[in-house]
Amino acid sequence: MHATLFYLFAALALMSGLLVAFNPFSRNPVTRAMFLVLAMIALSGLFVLLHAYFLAAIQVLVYAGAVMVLFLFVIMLMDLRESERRRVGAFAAVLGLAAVSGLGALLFGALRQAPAGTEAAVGSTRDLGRLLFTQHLFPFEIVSVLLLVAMVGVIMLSQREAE
Amino acid sequence: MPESLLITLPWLVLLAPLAAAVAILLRGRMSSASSAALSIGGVLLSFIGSVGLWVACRGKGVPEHPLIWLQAGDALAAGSLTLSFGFKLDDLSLWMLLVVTGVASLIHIYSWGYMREDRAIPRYFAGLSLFTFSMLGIVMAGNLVQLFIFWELVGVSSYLLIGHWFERPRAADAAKKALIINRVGDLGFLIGILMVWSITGTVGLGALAEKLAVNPELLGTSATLAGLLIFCGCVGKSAQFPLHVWLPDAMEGPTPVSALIHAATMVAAGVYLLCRVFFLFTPDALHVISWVGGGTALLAALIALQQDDLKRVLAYSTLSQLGFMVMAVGLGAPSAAMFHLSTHAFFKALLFLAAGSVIRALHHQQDIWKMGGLRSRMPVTFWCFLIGTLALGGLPPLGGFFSKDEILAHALTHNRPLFAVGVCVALLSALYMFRVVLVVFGGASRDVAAGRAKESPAIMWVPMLILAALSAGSGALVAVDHPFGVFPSEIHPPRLASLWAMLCGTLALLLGAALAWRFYRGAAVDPLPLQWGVLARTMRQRFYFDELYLWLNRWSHELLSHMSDFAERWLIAGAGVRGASGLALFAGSALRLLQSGNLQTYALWMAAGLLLLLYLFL
Amino acid sequence: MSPLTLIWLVPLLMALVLLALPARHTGLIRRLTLVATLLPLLASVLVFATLESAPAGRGTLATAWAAARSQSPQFNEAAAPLEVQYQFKYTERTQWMPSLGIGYHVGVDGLSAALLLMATLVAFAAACCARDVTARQKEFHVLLLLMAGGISGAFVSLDLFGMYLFHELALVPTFIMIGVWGRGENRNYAAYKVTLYLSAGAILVLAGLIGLAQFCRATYPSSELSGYNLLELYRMLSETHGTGLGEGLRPLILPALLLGFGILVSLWPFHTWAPLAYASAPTATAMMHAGVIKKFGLYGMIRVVLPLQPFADATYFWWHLLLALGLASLLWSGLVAMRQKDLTGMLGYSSVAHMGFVFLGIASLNLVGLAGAVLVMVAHGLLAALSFGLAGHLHAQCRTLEMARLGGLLREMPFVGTALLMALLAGCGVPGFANFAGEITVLFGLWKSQPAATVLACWAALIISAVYMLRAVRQVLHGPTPAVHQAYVDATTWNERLPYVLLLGALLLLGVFPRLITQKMNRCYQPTMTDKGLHAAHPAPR
Amino acid sequence: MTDIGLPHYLVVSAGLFCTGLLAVLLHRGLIEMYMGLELMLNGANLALVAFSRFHGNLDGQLMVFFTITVAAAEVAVGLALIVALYRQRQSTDATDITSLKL
Repeated sequence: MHATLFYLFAALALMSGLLVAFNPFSRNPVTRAMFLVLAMIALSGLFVLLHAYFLAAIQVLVYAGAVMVLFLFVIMLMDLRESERRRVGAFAAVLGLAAVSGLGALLFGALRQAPAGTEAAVGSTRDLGRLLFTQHLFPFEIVSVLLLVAMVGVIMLSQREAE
Repeated sequence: MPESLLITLPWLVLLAPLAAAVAILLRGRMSSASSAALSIGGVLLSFIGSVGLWVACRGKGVPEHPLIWLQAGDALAAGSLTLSFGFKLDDLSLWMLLVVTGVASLIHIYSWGYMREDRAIPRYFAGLSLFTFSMLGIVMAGNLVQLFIFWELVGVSSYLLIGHWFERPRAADAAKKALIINRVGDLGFLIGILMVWSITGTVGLGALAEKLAVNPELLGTSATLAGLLIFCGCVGKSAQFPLHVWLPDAMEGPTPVSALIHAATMVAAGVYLLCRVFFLFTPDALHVISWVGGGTALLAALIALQQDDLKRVLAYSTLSQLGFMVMAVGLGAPSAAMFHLSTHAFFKALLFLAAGSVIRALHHQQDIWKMGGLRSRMPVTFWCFLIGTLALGGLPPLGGFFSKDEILAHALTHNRPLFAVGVCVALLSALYMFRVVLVVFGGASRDVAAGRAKESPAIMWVPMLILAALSAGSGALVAVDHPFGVFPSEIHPPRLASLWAMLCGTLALLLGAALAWRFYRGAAVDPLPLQWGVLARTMRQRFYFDELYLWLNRWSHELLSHMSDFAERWLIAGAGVRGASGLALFAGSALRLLQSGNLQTYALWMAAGLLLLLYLFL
Repeated sequence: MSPLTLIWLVPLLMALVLLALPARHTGLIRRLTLVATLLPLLASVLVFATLESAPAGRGTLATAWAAARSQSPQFNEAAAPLEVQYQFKYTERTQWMPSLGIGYHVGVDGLSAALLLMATLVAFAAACCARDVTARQKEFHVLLLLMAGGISGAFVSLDLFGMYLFHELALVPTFIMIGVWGRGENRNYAAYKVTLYLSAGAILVLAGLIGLAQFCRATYPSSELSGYNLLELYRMLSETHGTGLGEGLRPLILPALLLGFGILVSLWPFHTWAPLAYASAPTATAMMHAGVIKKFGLYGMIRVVLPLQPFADATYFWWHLLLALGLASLLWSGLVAMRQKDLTGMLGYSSVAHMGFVFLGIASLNLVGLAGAVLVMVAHGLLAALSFGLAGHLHAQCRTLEMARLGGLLREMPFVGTALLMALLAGCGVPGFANFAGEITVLFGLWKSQPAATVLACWAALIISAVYMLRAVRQVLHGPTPAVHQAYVDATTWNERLPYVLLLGALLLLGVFPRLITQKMNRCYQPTMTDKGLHAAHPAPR
Repeated sequence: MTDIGLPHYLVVSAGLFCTGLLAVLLHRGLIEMYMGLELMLNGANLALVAFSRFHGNLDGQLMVFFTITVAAAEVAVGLALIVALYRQRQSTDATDITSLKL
């Protein structure tokens, strides 16, 4: 049961990832965004399989929810036409593919040697919370300040010039 | 002679001319008369001093008190160098002192009359005094390095004197040529000294003589080489065969300078050096020396035959007589060489002074074919010139006869071919000297200036008369036994040989005079080129040595300096420096292309970088 | 206060004073500079004269006066053991940066006393010759004082870092002066080139010095003095025989120092900056740099690199290289000097050739050669200052130094002409001048270890130098005066003649009595300087 | 079916990462590149969680927590930039915006 779920979610994630990158069906960026959402949900499913329940929730809540909504807003805001079919430069394509395939080969090669991990009981959300607020309290505060800065930045950037 | 005087007198003799020169230089605005007085005073002082020394110390020599001049390295360690400054005054140097200071004084007095209307008299007399100081330094030097120091100083002061009229390009070039060629000789001399020092550990003449006396094989295989290298110094200074081209050009200087430097003293320094280091020479070194001397004598006599400039004839005659003396030393007869050196100093100085008075009378006209008929107009000069010529030719009672005959006798006993060369040179010297006498003094005057020539003032012909008396009387030296000190391994030739040599000498003189009489009696133009054609022309062109040396110089020094200059400008400065800066510029521009502004390429480079890193670390 | 501190402090303080003065008082500025260079000169003459009789170790002006009067060397109780062992006099030491091992430590022995005397004399002469600068005189004089103070400090400092710092203090004004007050059209190029070359050389030297200091601190971590101190370095070398010099980056110390100092002194392949710099530098800078600052490289080589040699370079590789490069710079720049059209260019190449002589003296690896090298250094310092000073005077009169367009100057300017004639003759090694004494000692020293190289050196010393010097005399001084020329003004007043008379007097004095320097030189017992040290460690290479 | 081990997850995360990178490299539009970026981030998160799961300590998950927050801030600012850029240049095409060229 566990294995089948894994394969399901993994296939879903990989397929939607590919579709985000190369969408043969339609040129519309919204479809791309939707497939990205799908990938994120598949990922949160994988997190559940890995007993990271809190993160699964966060993944769906923050990523799939907030970030993707933001994407959609921006796409709508810029009401992109059909992004016309621009021939992807042959040279760039080959170079890109070469780089990525090289990277992939490297990663998979590295995986060969990576030691197979042993099943280990992993703490639940309570343990994560305790850890977060004891050892990592300081980074937690920093992150909150970061978010504040981000918000101020965004407001500044999207300020309409005073007409 | 009290001890303290014996120590201070040499210093007085040496430093008097230097003091005069320094006083003239420092004084700046000095009048010609006072500068002449100072200079003449200086040289007379040292003459009196050297007479005193000669009288007091002939035979006994003066004790040496060397002062440390330069001391490098630990005094006790073997490799250290101690250069000292001391005098070696034995019979040889005392006699040489007499000759040098005597002739120098006469010439100083003569040049006060000769240079009367020159613009830079103080500078002239300062140079003359400096020269006398350096010459005395050579004569009194106690060790090889001190001798080398004064050797160079003599070269430099002759450079200053030859270039006295430096506005004239010919004089300036002749001075430069003289000093550079002298220095070529000095190069060999210095390397010889270094070699002797590294083997024996000392440069002192006395110490060297003792060490060689104790262990003749001390210098071992390099003895001949060291001897010949030191001989190079003599070749350079006494203008022997390879390095003789500078002496005739040195005639650009004023005539008294030529008389002092290029007849009596400086050129004789080379022969004096040979006698001074005679104990160093090995038999085959002496053999080479004798042949170099003989060759120079013959070559110079041939060239002198066809020269039209009065002073150049005398210059080549000096060259040939010097070749004679070097040959004498080569034959193992340094005392004969010294004897000939002394007589030659007197009569050659006389000839040059007489030539000077002729030239001055004809307003600096030096071409003999523009003179003539001066016998009646300048009787004193004529008689002095004639006495000098006869002394040179070797007429029996006069000095030249005895000294030349002794050399010929030595040649007869040791080296027959050289004897033939000697006789031939005697004949040629008689020929070219009588040629000059007949052309300049005999016949009708060929030029208006010659027509109005008047006799020189007393201040000029009094020294000439004294010199004439000296050159006539110097033959008496043969009676004095070992006037120049005793030299090891010098055997006196048998009676028969000297008789036979005397006979051949006078025969050559008479034959030469007759030939000259036949060719040049009342001749309007030089008959020789017509009869001897090509030979005469090559003799006139001085066997093309000057052109040869110019070509040689162009293919050695000039070529090297061209190459290094080219390489310097293009390789080191060009490729090296500009190359490096060019490289930096090129690298900068190449990297600029990388910033294309395209987001995609940046991402690509980042990915490539990541790839590389991963590859390295995984 | 040791007189040595006075010698480098007075010019620097005067530089500060000058900064305060308004630029209008050029006369006052010039007089103050003369005073600020005259005092160190008198002090260094006193130090040089009383060097033998002064007690080793601490010494103040009072001890100098006492030593001058009484000839007997008294014992000085306050002297540190090391200073007594190496016979350093008039020393003074204070802490500066103990953590890094850097301290202020001055002292002088035979070698540095001679160079100090030459440096202060040339500085005073340069101050006199700085009259031909018209624009911005105040800044020029301030920089000149910086140079004088800096280089004097470099020669007396026994702390390697202090030595390096002082040298930089003297070097930087050179770049500024060539750039701002230089002559000729490519002076900017010359300024850049000099800056790059000398900074590269200085960096190499700094790297070497830091390496040495670390090595020294590693062997003596306890003593607070170790690190950059020269005496500690000598003590360490003599005690540990440089065993630690092998591992890590330490084998690079010797080559870095050798090449660094080589560049500073225009060793053969890195010499192209020297003639260019001197051709376009103002008179005073050319005198100071060619005469004195260039000698720092050689001084550093003798002080630091020579003691290292027996341990760090057993195979003599670097030493044969130095010999070859010295010989090359002697012959090569001699031959190139023959082709030069410009007088200062020719003088620049001839100074590179003379440096070749000093390299040969050092590379001969024996005390005789070394004494000769020091003599040539001092003699060339005076000669370069004299000839560049005179060339400056000529340039002020004739606006050009193209030898082809000059001529017959001996008649136009009797005094300057005679002085230049004597300078050029001294340049080609005429006896009676100090250069000859130095060159002959170097040749004697070099013959013992490398006879073949000595023959080439003799050829260069006697013939090549004669050719290019006499060619210059022939074109500049002799020969007919050129048709178009305005009236040349000879140096008539006394303060114009003073520098040339001083320098010529010093040259002649040292030429006639070289014993003054060599006597003091033999006293300095650097660890490997004594013949035993050099020979004991390794026989002179055959 | 063998049970699911660490390599399996790592394979998936590598796949996601490469796809994201491909998207970034090949697309001209800034938005598409941004999505590719998000995809890469998620791939990395997955690998982190997998490691924390199989090595038994929570640091991995903590790390992911922080990445998510940072990613959120980054997306916000990024998109604001893109909007401002769009408003000024009327195009989101990477090849048009090359004013930084030397």
